[in-house]
Amino acid sequence: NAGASTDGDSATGGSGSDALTVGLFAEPASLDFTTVDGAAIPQALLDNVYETLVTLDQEGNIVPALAKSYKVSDDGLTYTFQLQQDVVFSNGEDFTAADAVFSINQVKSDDWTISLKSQMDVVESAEATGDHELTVTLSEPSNAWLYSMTTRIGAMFDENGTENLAEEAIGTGPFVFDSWDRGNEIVLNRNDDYWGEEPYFNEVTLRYFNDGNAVNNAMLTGSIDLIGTVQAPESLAEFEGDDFQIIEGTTNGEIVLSFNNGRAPFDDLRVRQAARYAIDNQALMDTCWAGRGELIGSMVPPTDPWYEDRTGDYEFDTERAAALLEDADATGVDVALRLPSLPYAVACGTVVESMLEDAGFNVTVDELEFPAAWVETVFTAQDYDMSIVSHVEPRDLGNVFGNPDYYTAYGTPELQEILERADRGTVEEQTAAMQEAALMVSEDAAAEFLFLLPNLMVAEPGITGIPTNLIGESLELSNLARSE
Amino acid sequence: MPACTRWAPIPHPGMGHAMTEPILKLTDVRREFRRPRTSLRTPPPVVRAVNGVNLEVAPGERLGIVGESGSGKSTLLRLLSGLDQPTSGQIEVQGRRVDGQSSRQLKWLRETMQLVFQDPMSSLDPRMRVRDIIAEPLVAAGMSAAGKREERVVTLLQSVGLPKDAIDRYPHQFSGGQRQRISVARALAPQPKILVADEPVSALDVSVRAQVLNLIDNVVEGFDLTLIFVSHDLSVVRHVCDRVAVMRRGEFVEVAPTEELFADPQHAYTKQLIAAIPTLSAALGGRTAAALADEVNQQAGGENRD
Amino acid sequence: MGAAVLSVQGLGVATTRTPLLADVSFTIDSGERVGLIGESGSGKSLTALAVMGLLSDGVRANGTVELAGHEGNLLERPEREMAKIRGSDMAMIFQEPMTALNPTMRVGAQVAEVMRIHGTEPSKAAAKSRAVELLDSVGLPDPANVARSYPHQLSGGQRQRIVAAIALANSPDLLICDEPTTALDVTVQALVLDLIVRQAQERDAALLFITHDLAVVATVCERVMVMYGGRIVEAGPVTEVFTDPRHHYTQGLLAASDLSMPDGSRRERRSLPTIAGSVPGAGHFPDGCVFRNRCEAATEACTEVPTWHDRGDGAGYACVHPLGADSSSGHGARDD
Amino acid sequence: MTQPIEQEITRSRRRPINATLIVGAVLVGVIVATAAVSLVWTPQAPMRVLSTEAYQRPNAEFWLGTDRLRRDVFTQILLGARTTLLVGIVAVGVAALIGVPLGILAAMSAGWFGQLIMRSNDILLAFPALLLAIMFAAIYGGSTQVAMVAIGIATIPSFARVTRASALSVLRTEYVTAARAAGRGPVAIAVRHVLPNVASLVIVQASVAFAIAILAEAALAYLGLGTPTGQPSWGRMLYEAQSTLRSAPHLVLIPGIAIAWSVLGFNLLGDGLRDYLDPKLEDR
Amino acid sequence: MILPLVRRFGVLVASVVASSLVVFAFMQVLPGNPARVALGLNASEGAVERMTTQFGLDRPLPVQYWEWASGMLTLDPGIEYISKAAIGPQIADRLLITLWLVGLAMALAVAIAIPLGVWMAVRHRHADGVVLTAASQIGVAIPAFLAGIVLISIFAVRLRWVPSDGWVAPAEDPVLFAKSVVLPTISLALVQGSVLARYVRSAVLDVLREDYLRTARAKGLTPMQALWRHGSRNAAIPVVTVMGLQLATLLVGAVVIERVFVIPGLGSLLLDSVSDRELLTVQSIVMVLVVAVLVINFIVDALYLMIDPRLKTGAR
Ligand SMILES: Nc1ncnc2c1ncn2[C@@H]1O[C@H](COP(=O)(O)OP(=O)(O)OP(=O)(O)O)[C@@H](O)[C@H]1O
Ligand SMILES: Nc1ncnc2c1ncn2[C@@H]1O[C@H](COP(=O)(O)OP(=O)(O)OP(=O)(O)O)[C@@H](O)[C@H]1O
Ligand SMILES: [Mg+2]
Ligand SMILES: [Mg+2]
Repeated sequence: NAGASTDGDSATGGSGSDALTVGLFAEPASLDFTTVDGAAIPQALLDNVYETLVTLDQEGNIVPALAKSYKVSDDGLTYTFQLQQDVVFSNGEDFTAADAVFSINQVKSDDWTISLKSQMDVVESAEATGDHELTVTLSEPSNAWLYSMTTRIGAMFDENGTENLAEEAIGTGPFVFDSWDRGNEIVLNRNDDYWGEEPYFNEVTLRYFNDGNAVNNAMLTGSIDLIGTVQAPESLAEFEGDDFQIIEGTTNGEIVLSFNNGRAPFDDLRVRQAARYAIDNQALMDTCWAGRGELIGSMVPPTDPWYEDRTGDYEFDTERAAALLEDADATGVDVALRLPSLPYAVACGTVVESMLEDAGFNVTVDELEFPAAWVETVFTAQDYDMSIVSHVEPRDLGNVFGNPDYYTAYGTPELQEILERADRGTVEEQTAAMQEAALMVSEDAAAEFLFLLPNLMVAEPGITGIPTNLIGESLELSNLARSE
Repeated sequence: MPACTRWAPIPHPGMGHAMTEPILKLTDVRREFRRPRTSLRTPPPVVRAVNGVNLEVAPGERLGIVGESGSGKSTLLRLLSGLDQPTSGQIEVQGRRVDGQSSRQLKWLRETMQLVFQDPMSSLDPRMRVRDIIAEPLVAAGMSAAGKREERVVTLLQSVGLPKDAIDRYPHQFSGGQRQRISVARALAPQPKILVADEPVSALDVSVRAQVLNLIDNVVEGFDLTLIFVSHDLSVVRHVCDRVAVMRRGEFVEVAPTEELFADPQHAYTKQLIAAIPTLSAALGGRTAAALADEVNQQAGGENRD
Repeated sequence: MGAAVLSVQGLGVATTRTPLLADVSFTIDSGERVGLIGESGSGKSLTALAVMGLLSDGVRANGTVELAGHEGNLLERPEREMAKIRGSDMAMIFQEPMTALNPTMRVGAQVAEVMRIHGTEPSKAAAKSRAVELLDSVGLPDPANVARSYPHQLSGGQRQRIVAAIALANSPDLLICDEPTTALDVTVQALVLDLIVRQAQERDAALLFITHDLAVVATVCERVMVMYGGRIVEAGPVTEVFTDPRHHYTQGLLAASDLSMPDGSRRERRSLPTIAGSVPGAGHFPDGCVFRNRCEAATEACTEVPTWHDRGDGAGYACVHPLGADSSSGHGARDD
Repeated sequence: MTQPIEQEITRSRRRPINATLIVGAVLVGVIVATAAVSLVWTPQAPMRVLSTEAYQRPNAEFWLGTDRLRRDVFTQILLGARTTLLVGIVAVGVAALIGVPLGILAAMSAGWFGQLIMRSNDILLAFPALLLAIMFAAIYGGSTQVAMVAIGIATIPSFARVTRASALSVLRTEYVTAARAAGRGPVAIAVRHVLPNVASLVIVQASVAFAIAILAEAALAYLGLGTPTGQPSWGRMLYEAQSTLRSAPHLVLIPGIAIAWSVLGFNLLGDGLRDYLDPKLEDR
Repeated sequence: MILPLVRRFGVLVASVVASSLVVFAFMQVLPGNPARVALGLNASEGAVERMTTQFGLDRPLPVQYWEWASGMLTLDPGIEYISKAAIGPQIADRLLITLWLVGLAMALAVAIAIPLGVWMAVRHRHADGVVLTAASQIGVAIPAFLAGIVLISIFAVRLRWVPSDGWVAPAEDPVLFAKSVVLPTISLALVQGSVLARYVRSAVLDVLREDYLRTARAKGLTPMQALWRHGSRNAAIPVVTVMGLQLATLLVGAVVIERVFVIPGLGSLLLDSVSDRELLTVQSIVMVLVVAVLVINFIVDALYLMIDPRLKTGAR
């Protein structure tokens, strides 16, 4: 596994009997990410148990993993992967090109049901052109496809290892799934037959919590060694000092104040602009997320190659917002802000409510249980005016704004055209087009981009190899070590 | 005071007196209560609270019913006042049937017969003013004019010897004897023909008991009522009533004019009851507890039980 | 008659706010049967409870209570020592046989318990068999079976016999009965009265018998004390007090309670003599003579607490305008 | 028949007003006053994020400080009193309005109908408030309204039970027999005799149920199933402040005290009323 | 004694059946096709349909009810929509944890409440009794979760005596078990103990007023002896009722404490299942809780029969 580690200290790995406990938030309901959506499963299993052909490094570059190397044909339609030899699944089966073909075809089959599977639609065929050589043919050039192969879509399964995906995970990764004590923890063991560098920790326990406070307490009392994602940044002060290390990096999670572009009042550009002007992003982030995070201004995190600082597009200006509202004849308009019951959304929602009301909106806040109620009302039925969600999927501008049927009800033809262009073009063309797209969603005020969710972690002082940025779907555990 | 001679006594056939129509007539009245089952094998026990009672009461008569606790006195009263239905038998008041009637059909009975109860504490609703308590039968009878009701209540208060200003007070502001007066006033409100009293003085002190007995005597006399008076105290019944029915285990074991009953009790149980009454005169005359018990035992002929 | 078993001097009982009993004094000799009568609320039960040391929390007694065989004032004894005396040297039968017994305990065990507490029977088994004997002696048929019953399975009279058996178990020197037959039917009352008198006589116990029924007290007792408003207003031999009362209250009670003529025949139905008004609640009695607000003879002089006119032998009265005072020559008080 | 009646009649019901009752009434009175004040005045705009520092300790401008979202705590406490009372009133109202008539009905209808009511009641009793609220929240989402209705429904059985037991004893009294003998129909008896005489017990029950409802609402808010964000609720405040318990303890302490205060107030009021209204203690 | 027990058992069975209908009906009201929720954001219609048929969600309701109800009887109500895990064993595992918690809390509550309540009653006219009574009032007024949060802050975070979260099975490590369970138990027991103590107090006060207690003292027992020998059984009658109700409250109230202390009990499973829309699981858990409450009520009734001889013979 070629992922970069922040410290080069992982040489100690492979021999100890040390164990690590990581505190995480929101337990998965199943171990099967082929049918169950949500970030929790890949967070735990991807890159740790399941591996992909290619993966992301900390800077967001695609680097080899199970594929030693790959080649793209000039027309961008054929990818040839040279696979690692001597890779064994935890059920003892060898990893071969046949498994890779099987895995890719699975995604295209009905066995996968999650929405992300559509990213595999572009694949025309996958063939084992050798024991360890895989050839994938696309129906059209797509930059997004290889990137998506770094996500769960690209996870490699054993042909005989998918019987009980919900409760068991069989992969090639540095860790072997050991057990899942529902409602409590998932235990991973070091894979002693790992083809790459063996991890330091003999056993990693992922403990699941339901609220930020409990995780903090667990950390403070030493019952966990690492908080995977801090959910109560206001409490970070407790960890300052020598007793703990605080890691602050970035993620892919753009916290978006989404508008329902498909219906009044947010079908009116002026109203959307008013809402954007009304938000003082810095003050908001300071208040609801303790000043942790990064202002972005559009749907692109700084780790993406086409990132540009768009924070100046709608500089905070309440008067201007009020004037725009006035202009749209929408002063005092009633808007329903429907929040998922998640810490950042609830905290930011209150601040957003106050800021919008200052500008002349009349906001009603509803808190919907996440996921079920929120998905039902906001996402599926699109019965909302505004919501606040962190979109954590990598490179998701297209997902969120490129589809008129998506809950944002945006997806203008112009934007779709740009996105298509980006996907097909060369790296340079892609970057330029994506910058164009980001500019468009920002200027057209398709949504208000509150800030980028930081990757906040707290760890015991001796823990090394903690991934600073959380830009993929996984929480990589293999580089973690303890130095004393 | 002509009460003693005025009424035509004892509706026994062959008494020779021209009998007026009885105001109250009971024919073979029975009431059974089913107790909850205690075992799967044996049938649920049945309590025969009233077990075949026959009775006729003439207008103006004062009938006493005596018997020990649990003999069925209260049950009988509930039956004849239409508050409970007999298991079998017939009850007639002024020639009209009481049994088997719905409470709506018994409206007339409410205006004909009224009750006074034992417990001066619980027979008056503690949350009601005296005004409303006494007026209740009037309201039930459909007297809607508040002014007229009030007038009547004041008159009634006077006739039971309570001051006018008692009207705005609550029951707990009265002593036991006064409460029984209020009960009597309430009973008199619809101008009934029959007054039914269930142990009206058993819970009272002797001094107050005398007051209430005098009051009952006066109103029965003054309003020309027929009185059914239940008590376990033979001496009280003897004082108040013209005729006495002795009740035991749901049955009348003996019915006789008061003096006859005392002078010459026929039934062993009656004898036993009479013998058991401790009297001051007898005691001062030297009757000890042992003598009293002896007499009771003698009359009982060994069948004594608690 | 024997020596004084119980001697009560100047007994007073009061809550923090209201005096309930004042200046109650009397003695009872062994084998003597003394009645305490009065209307409801006159303080009869309080007197009994004060003697037993069973007053409820918040009510305090003063004065002296002495029991033969025990040095000093019982009122000053600690609870532990009083517990030793209760049930062995003095015992009490309560008014309500329904509630005086523990509903969740077999009656035999309840009788046996009193003997085990005081160690009169060496073992549990002995106490049990003694309990059955006792039940037999208080006239319960099939005592072995009764012993195994729970109180609710027994009739009122049977229960009262059990209560009596408990009180008599350790042959107390002093037996206090608080209205033991009020809740019972007359026939049963006769038998229970007989039982109590007989058992007290057998043990030569002093008997304090509380009732509000004059006929009952006349049947059971030799001497009677009339209580009203927390004071003893008259006392003396039964025949004397009931035939020749001095106090207007006693006379009122007598007049109102007897519904038959002195010869036992029926009284002509006419207005019964009554005592005007009714017994006030605790703390609402007038000062001076407690009876004066109901008394026809009351005058200004009655605002002072009347002195006790001792007629000797525990007899006497407290009235400023005594009835028949002129006719009484030998005894009587001439202390004014 | 002249009697010296006066002196006795004037003996009026002098019930001892006990200390418990006074303390309870004062505590509850403060809550009610607080809620009333909040209707006309709050020190800061309701639930508004202010342009000031977060986590302020109590000071002259913000009497109870500010919370993490820079809202005035005192304002929230004032408004929260309203929510608390509302929850209590609606929950207890629902429970009493349904439970009391059911209890009376069950008591007055002997036989299978009364049995049916009480058995259904027992089944409802098997759904404790929190369980019912969780089920309701699953359907309708968490909100104050859902919470109070759920708590109310779950409280019905206790009202029905208390009412039935007490109505049964009222129905056994002689004054009810007297009313029946006077010709009063069942409705009149229920309204004129039973209801007034069970009222005192119902009132006691209500104040205890009030306290329970307040605690239940707080628990629901804690679980995220009660009052949603942006609306004033003491339970919610507690929930939001717990992560800064050690750095800003006043944010936990203040709503905590407010909840305890009102629960204590209603419990004491209930206890006090029980003693005050207890007929056994009348005329002492 | 047998007949009333049989009768009560009949009522229990009928209540269980009736409440299962209520629970089932209730769950049908829930909006949203569980299959769609389970499959996530943009699942295809085909997938939703396949899952709908797989779980038989399109069959008539009576069939679905019967399937579920008979499954409950055999302790196998089915499998979860999302995880496909069997529901029965999961509930069993979690229930065991909750029962430990509730059992210990109840035991502690009783251990606190009975001496305290008796003390408060016996000394109710004295300063110490009044102070204790006031203290118990405050104990009642503090929400259990607040107590939990504060206890964690002091004993886990500050003093580090015990962990702040987690669950260790007693068989696994008794010491750790004891440590992990002590704070949750105390938080639960504090409130319930205070409530119970108040009921004990009033039951004892009532008993102290009883005539038979005076009889017992007249026999020569000291007040405490009389209370112990004659009062305890009688005072137990109302207290047992309250304890039954409290057990029921605790069983569900443990949800909150399980949240605070991150204990994987039945309550946590219920909340998780609600937010995942695992309806079958929710339905089954609710049913288990309801049956538990009904069984507790039945046991309370049975205890009555044992304590109070008046009920055995059908008198009263
Ligand atoms: N509703 C009822 N259900 C069952 N049994 C009853 C009912 N009412 C009365 N009984 C029984 O009927 C018998 C007669 O009772 P009743 O009340 O008529 O007696 P009583 O002569 O009035 O007694 P007391 O002097 O105690 O008032 C008793 O054994 C009683 O237990
Ligand atoms: N613990 C107490 N606190 C206050 N007042 C009390 C207490 N106990 C009794 N009293 C009052 O003292 C007075 C006398 O009571 P007591 O019980 O001695 O009367 P009694 O003569 O035995 O009457 P009864 O015939 O009804 O038994 C009553 O007015 C009663 O209310
Ligand atoms: Mg009767
Ligand atoms: Mg008495």
